[in-house]
Amino acid sequence: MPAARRRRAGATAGLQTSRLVTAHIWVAIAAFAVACLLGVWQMWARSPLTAPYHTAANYFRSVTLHGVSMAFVLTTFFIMGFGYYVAETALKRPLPGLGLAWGAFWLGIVGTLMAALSVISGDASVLYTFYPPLTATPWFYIGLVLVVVASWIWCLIMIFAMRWWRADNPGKPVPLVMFASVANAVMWLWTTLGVAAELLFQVIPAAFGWNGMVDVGLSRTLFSWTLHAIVYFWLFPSYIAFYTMFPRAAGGRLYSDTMGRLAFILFLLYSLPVGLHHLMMDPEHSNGFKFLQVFLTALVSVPTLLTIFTITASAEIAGRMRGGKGLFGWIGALPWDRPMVLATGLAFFMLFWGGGGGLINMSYGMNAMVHNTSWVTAHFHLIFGGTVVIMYQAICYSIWPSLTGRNFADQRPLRVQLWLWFIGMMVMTLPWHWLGLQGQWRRVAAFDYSNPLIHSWGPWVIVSLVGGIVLAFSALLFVYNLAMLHRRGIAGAPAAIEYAQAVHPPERVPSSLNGFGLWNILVALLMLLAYGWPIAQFFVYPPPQAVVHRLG
Amino acid sequence: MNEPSYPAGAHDYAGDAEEIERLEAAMVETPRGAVVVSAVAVGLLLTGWLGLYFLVFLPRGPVG
Amino acid sequence: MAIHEDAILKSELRWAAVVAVIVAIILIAILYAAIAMHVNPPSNREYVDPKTLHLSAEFTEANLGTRVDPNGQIVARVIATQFEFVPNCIVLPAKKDVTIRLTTPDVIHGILVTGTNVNTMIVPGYVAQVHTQFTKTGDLLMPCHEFCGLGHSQMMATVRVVPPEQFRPNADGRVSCGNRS
Amino acid sequence: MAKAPRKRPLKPRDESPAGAPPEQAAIDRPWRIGAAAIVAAGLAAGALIGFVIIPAGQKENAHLSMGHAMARSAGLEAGSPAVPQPVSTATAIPVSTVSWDPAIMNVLASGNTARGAAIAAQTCAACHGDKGLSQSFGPGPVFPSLAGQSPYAIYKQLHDFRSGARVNPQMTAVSQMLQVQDLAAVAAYYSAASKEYAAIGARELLGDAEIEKLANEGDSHRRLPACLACHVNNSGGPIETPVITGQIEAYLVTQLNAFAGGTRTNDVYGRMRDVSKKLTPAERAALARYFQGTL
Repeated sequence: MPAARRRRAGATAGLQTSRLVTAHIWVAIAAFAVACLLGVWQMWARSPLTAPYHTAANYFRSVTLHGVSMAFVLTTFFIMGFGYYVAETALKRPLPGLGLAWGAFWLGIVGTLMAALSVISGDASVLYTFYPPLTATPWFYIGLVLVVVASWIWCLIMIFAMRWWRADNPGKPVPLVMFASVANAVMWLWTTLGVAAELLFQVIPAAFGWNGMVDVGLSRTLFSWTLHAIVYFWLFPSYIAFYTMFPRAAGGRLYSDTMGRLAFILFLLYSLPVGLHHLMMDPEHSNGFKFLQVFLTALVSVPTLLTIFTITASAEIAGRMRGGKGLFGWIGALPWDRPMVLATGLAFFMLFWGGGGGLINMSYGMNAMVHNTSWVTAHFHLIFGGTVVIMYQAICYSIWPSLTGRNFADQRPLRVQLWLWFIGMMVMTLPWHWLGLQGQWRRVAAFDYSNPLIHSWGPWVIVSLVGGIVLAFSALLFVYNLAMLHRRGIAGAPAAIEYAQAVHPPERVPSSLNGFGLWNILVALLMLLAYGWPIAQFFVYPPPQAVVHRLG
Repeated sequence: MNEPSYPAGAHDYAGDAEEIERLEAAMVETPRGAVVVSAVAVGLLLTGWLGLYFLVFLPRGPVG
Repeated sequence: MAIHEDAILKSELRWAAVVAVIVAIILIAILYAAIAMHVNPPSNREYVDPKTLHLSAEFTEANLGTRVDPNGQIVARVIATQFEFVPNCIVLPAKKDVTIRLTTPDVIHGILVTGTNVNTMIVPGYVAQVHTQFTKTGDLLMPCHEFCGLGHSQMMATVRVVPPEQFRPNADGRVSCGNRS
Repeated sequence: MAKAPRKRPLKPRDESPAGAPPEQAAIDRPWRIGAAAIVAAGLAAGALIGFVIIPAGQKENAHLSMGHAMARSAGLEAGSPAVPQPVSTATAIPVSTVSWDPAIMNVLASGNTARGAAIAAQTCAACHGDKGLSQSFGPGPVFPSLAGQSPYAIYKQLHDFRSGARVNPQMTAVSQMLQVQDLAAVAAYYSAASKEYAAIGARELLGDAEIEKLANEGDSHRRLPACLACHVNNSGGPIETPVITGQIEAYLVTQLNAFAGGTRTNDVYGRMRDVSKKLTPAERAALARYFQGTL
């Protein structure tokens, strides 16, 4: 690949994938920066203050671009780039299919541009959830499909990288970091089936005008198939960092390698058959299936609760190895000045709030208290911004030296950036929880502040706007920190990062913890029972269809 | 394309004797602190959940 | 090594037991609300054709709003359409079982009533239905809470919850915001 | 069974699933059995509570048998297992009898046909213009332009004239002479004249900032959506909404006043009656002027 061989003078990266990884992650970061700035404007527009360019059309265009950039572009490109990095550095051998990986990258770029231009032109203001019968220009959806196809190529490269390594190293455990990355690839293939079916069989034909009607219940159900697991797709790199990067950065060991494998397997199993909890308030599903999926959702909280303990114990090992004593002395002994350690601490704090909000959301009838209010917006911003993005930032800080061949001269701007991100996120989302409980609803361009109830929300909306401004500053500082390393860092960085070692490094593991054959069968069983009838009902008792409403 | 070289068996990293000693010393107490910290965190989580359940959700009336 | 691998796994298993207890407590609380208070997410699964909704009997314009049905059930029927609710204001009594039935002729909408647990999506093709008892009185907001098009932000209705003694249906069983005494 | 011996697999069977040596497969057996048992037990517990225990606990309140309560909770019958289902005794009094059945949708989507053009030339062009551009700006009789409208918008009004849902002596007579399929064909013909519509161009901007804001942003306080949230093609609003930019001012203001005064009632669910009543007479006039000048 010419693109792979062209190398900026001065960069001394030793990795074969360094250009590939850097290209992916810079695309992710560009989308992220744009989305952060749009987010600030959206909060300004919703506040009692007067925002420029504030029309309904502009607002929903902006929300769509914000959602698509954050949820589809930032995440997919980051995960692909980080996955390639892991495949090369964990397996210690060249990535198979480097040319194919570049092909997938350009496919993703084409898709991203198609979707972005559709949104900017105003022909796709349907938000990133694009619920039919509102329908955008077909090019918006085709762009998204291309991004998904690019990610499928990534999945195959990851799976084969692991299989071929295992064939050459019989009996050896796949390194945890690679096992987890491939778990994400396997889960993503399952995850995208729902939205791919919705787009290919329902939405794109409707957008082209081949179908004048659409079965809305079916489309929402297929989207829900994807909607929960996609969040775990985004979260996987964060958990990978918790298990395989944080303990090393803190100067200790991972408490248990087996628990790490189990946690990732539980995510693979239980993040899929739970999507109906997004449709808890929908009239097209019965309460029995909703409860079944609530029950399975309760099980998907288990790996996170297990992770809290395993990672805290790993932190305790590091703290004690650094001389911390007593029941809590190890906390202070941790090297909080290192970005990965700081980010992990802040991420867990935000995960506490975001996960707690999630426990409320999933609680069956209790979902009615908060559904489609700002509470939900706060919940997923804490999960996404608080746990996903802050760990992406920490991962970037960890791997950037090995990608550029340069070390950070000064870690202070890195810490400042992470702290600002944390403060901004808490200041923005805590008022949203409060407003959501009072009934402030989502996805509106403007509020009537002359209404007495809404009037009392005004000050809190302004507080959250301040949080948003802090976040935007942090995002720009993040871009600056990484961009500067390409030019100004200290030469002589290590060629690759080392991943954390467990207290007892596994010598051999059961086949089930070294591959995904068993788990794929169990996922199929879970999906069959959790989604079988909820999808089949639309074909057995076809509901009346709705007329397609074109927007753009 | 120049093939990068990878240190052989680097993922079998074991640490030096001094580090193993510190690790063994650390493992004497671990995970007592982690149990307490995680238990407090999860306890607060459950308290918050029950608080919203009893103080907000139930008083707002039944739905179905 | 000072601590054996089995000891680590044992501590993890103990922690898993703690996790199981916490999850169980939450599920039991949910079940208590479901069985003792009949709380369910609104899951009506009743079909209605959005294309001929305005030709239907139940959702004909004259039948919208609050009515005490002949069997004594208090039912408010509301249409959510781009970009308003019809009617724009409904009257319901506090501390009595009431049912709100909503549907749409066009796209997906949704409602909540501020300060209550009333919440449902309104999906074309279905009658969304919420049963509840209001625990306080006053004018509550009922906004559309799902993006339904460019006029979404202005789509809002009022729920007027009155004390039971002020809820006076006319001869036909109907109560509207206009004729409140 | 007699079968040709298959080619030996490249690897012995017991090395799969992960290409692992046999001893690894041995330590794997308890994992496979345990994992399958735990997953199955979880599913069974969730299903038992969701499909049996919850409906059993709720059926009394809804006066249901166990069978019906379970059928409701499993999605085989409509309604919640917890509460009785209301019954309606109302009769239908529709304000418009137009509905979007697939046969009509197909004709409307078929575009400019010879049949549509023939009817238009014979019946409509005299007042509405050859390609749907009316030249009657008032005073005197005012005929709206049809060019640029969606076929759904034109068909809806023609059908309402024909059924009596909307009253206009001339149009009622004309539309009753035609069959429903003809209405659709002529609607499709005029909607195809988008070039003629675009050629109108912006006439002259007439409106102050306040009116422009009302048209583009609406007024949250009065719960008034922006006019342009619906009244442009492909706005995502109701499909039968007409385009009003470039439309003749006198026509627009007459219709707004008719909606507000209750003399025109063929808008399904009273969407325009409600909006027009919220507007002051001055605003109605100003908006009509604004939209004639805007494209």
